[in-house]
Amino acid sequence: MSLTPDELAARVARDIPAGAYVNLGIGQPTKVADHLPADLGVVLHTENGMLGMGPAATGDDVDPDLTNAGKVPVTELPGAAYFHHADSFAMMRGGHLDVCVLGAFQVSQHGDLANWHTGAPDAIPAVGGAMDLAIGAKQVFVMMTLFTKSGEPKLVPSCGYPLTAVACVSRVYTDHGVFAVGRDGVTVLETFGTTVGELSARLDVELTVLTR
Amino acid sequence: MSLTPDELAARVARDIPAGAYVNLGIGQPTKVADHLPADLGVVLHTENGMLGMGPAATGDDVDPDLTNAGKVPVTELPGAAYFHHADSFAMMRGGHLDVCVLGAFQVSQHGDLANWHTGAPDAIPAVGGAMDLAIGAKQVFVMMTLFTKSGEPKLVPSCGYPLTAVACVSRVYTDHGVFAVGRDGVTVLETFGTTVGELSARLDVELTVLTR
Amino acid sequence: MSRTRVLDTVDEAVAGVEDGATVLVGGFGLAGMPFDLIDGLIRQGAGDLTVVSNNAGNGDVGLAALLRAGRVRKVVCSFPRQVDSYVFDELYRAGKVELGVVPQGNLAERLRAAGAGIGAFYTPTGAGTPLAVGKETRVIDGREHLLEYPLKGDVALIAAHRADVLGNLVYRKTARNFGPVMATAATTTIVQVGDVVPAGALDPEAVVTPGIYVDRVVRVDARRYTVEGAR
Amino acid sequence: MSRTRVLDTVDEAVAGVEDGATVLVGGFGLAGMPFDLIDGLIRQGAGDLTVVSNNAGNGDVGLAALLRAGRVRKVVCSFPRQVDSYVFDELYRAGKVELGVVPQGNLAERLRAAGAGIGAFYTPTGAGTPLAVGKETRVIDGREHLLEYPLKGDVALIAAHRADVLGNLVYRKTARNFGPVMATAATTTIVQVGDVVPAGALDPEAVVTPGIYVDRVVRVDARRYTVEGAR
Repeated sequence: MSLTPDELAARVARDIPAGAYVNLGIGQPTKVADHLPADLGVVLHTENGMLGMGPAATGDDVDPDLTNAGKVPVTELPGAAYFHHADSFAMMRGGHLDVCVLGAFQVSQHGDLANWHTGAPDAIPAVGGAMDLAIGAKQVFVMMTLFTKSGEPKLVPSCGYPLTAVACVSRVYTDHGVFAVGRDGVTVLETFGTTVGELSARLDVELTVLTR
Repeated sequence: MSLTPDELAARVARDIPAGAYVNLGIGQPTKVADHLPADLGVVLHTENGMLGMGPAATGDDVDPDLTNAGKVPVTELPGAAYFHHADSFAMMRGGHLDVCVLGAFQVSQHGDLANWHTGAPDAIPAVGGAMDLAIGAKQVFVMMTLFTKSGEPKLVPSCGYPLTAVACVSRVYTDHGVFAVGRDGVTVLETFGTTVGELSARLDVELTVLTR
Repeated sequence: MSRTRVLDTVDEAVAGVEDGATVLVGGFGLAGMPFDLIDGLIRQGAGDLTVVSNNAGNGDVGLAALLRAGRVRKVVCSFPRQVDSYVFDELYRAGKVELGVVPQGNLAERLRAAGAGIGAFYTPTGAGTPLAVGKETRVIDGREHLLEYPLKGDVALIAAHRADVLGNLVYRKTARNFGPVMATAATTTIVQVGDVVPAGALDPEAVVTPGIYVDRVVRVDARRYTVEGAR
Repeated sequence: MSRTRVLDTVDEAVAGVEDGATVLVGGFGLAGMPFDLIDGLIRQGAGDLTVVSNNAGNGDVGLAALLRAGRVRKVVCSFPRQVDSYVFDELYRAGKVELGVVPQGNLAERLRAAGAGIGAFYTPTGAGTPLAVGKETRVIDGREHLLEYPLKGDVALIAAHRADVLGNLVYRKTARNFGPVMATAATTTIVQVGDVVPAGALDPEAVVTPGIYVDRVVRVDARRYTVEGAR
């Protein structure tokens, strides 16, 4: 069986090291937080100026001065710290975050990322912090469906969509499998309800399999 | 009569506008603070990370964690703020200080400043914040004796000593007179116990006099 | 007294903004958005503005209201497109407002550079992407960087939590965001706060924006706002 | 738990510093100088070090003691020459230690750039002076600038006032100085503090160095020091 979005979030969470400083992108990646046990000591960063972000706020805890990068009200954990935008992005660009989890339209076999613009001529361009996150974290994990709704592969030889950053992604977590990408191309680390052979037939990239 | 160091400090203080943010360099310029009336609202900056610096600390007020740029223990005034070194020098370099008062070995007629190095081959070079202060403040005032102990002029056609910064000084306050320097050369604004003619005879720069 | 002036009304605080000015507007979405100052700017009447802000307005309030009033020639921001950015979307599609998109970290760093007297800087963010087109590049330590220049404002409009009479500011939670860097980057920095306290009432160790960066302060009543908009 | 480790002894805190390392040492004169960590580094034994600090030691303590112990190959600083820098002076004149002089603001900004992932930056400080020799220049807005590169450390030794168990730091008065930028610029940041408190005990609005920049923390007893030296 391929993974549900929730199962995928749990799978990504399993690869986040104890005590890591992590930024979770807007959308699906946000769900990874629900699968990080509190005793793992992961510290969440939000680009709008905070370390030690807690879960989404509800009821009386909603504070319009305290939101995540997606403008959703969140909470503060003990040991949190606030800082301004230049300091927040210095933290990202300077390589201090251990892991960043992002969504994507496409990832290339060498780790190029396209996640900010579909290239549609009438789309209003909006990049936010995507380019800064992509170049900054020690490891960039992408979390996405492996295929579009119409069945096109999103793990590709080279991105057709406008790039967010070059050679920045190290791991791609999808509903059908987990892949390492980079200089040596694509390595299949795990498959879900499918086989490397089946994936090979549907993808235009060469797949390497780890032999133990 | 030429001015005593204390009278010179008082003369510089008279040209500091109400409410100005001011950095006073190490040495003689520090004395300017003694002549700034409290109700003038001048806020003193020290390069080692503080606005709202008060007078030198004495007795029980001495706190080794609170010093000025000369490492002399100082005090804190109400409304003070502390910041780190990169922020402190951003404030200087960014042109936010209204006035900076510095000592000098030499100032050129066009406002070049030499105040960090005598050029002596055996001197240990040490620049500190001099170059940053010289290029940063909206106005750089120099406070010095007009002549060396051996009678050599310190207001010169061009500096013989290694430069601190180019074309940065606007006013030169000396025991014998006050001068404006810059693109148009030297203008005498005031003399103390001497005349423009006498100064002209002792200096190698052309002196312009303001006519009213 | 310092150069900072504490004013009685928003209208005094925003007086003198000129047509064609570049206005830095704090806030990330609604958090930290200076609603009262923007409303004052609409009343004040300056037009043909270039607005630098992270977003391009939400709902019908704040920046969206300024856009709706037709005062903005160009928006420089990182993320104009939001669920409730319909005012900007409509003006942009009608060709009535220009857009400059800047990656968020480059936006923040360019504002900091303007305040810090940095002439230009090399950043890896954006290299190899469509936003690098036309920019000077340099490979440093094997990595491609773009050369980015300071982004300076004529005016900054900022919301902070509390000021003292010298203009020292503290912020509240993630409403801090762009306020501190914008305060350093504008010729005239105008701040709305919930509270003005005497000199000495703020902890000097916890001041975020020193008063040297603040020209005008005005106290405004707390306004409730939600992710759906201010009211 | 975060990655920050709170250790019991100074010797554990400074373990593993390698010969030839670049060590960033906080402090401005004596204020903020990490005396206990430096003493620990002397016991630890690493040599051939490049030390980056604002000064080159005062009296016989701290950095001066490290210099006296013969562990330092080169000092990069803004102001080596002080009334009580006789240890450095003697070694320098004897050709036993190299010196790199950097204007103080460029030093701070180069450290910040290292921490902030800035590839290089243009600064007006130093242009047209002997310290510009060999540096790339560029005229920006009619003003000459120098191109300056990041200054990164293998290790930073810093003194702060208080830490929480996550490594969040606050400083005290002008002892803050280079600590916050050095913490961001080193691979391993080691901090001595007077006090370690539980998570949640520091005001999140007033944290100066977030724990993400801090690798090791050790509590040390307060030491009295004066402008004449620590004792």
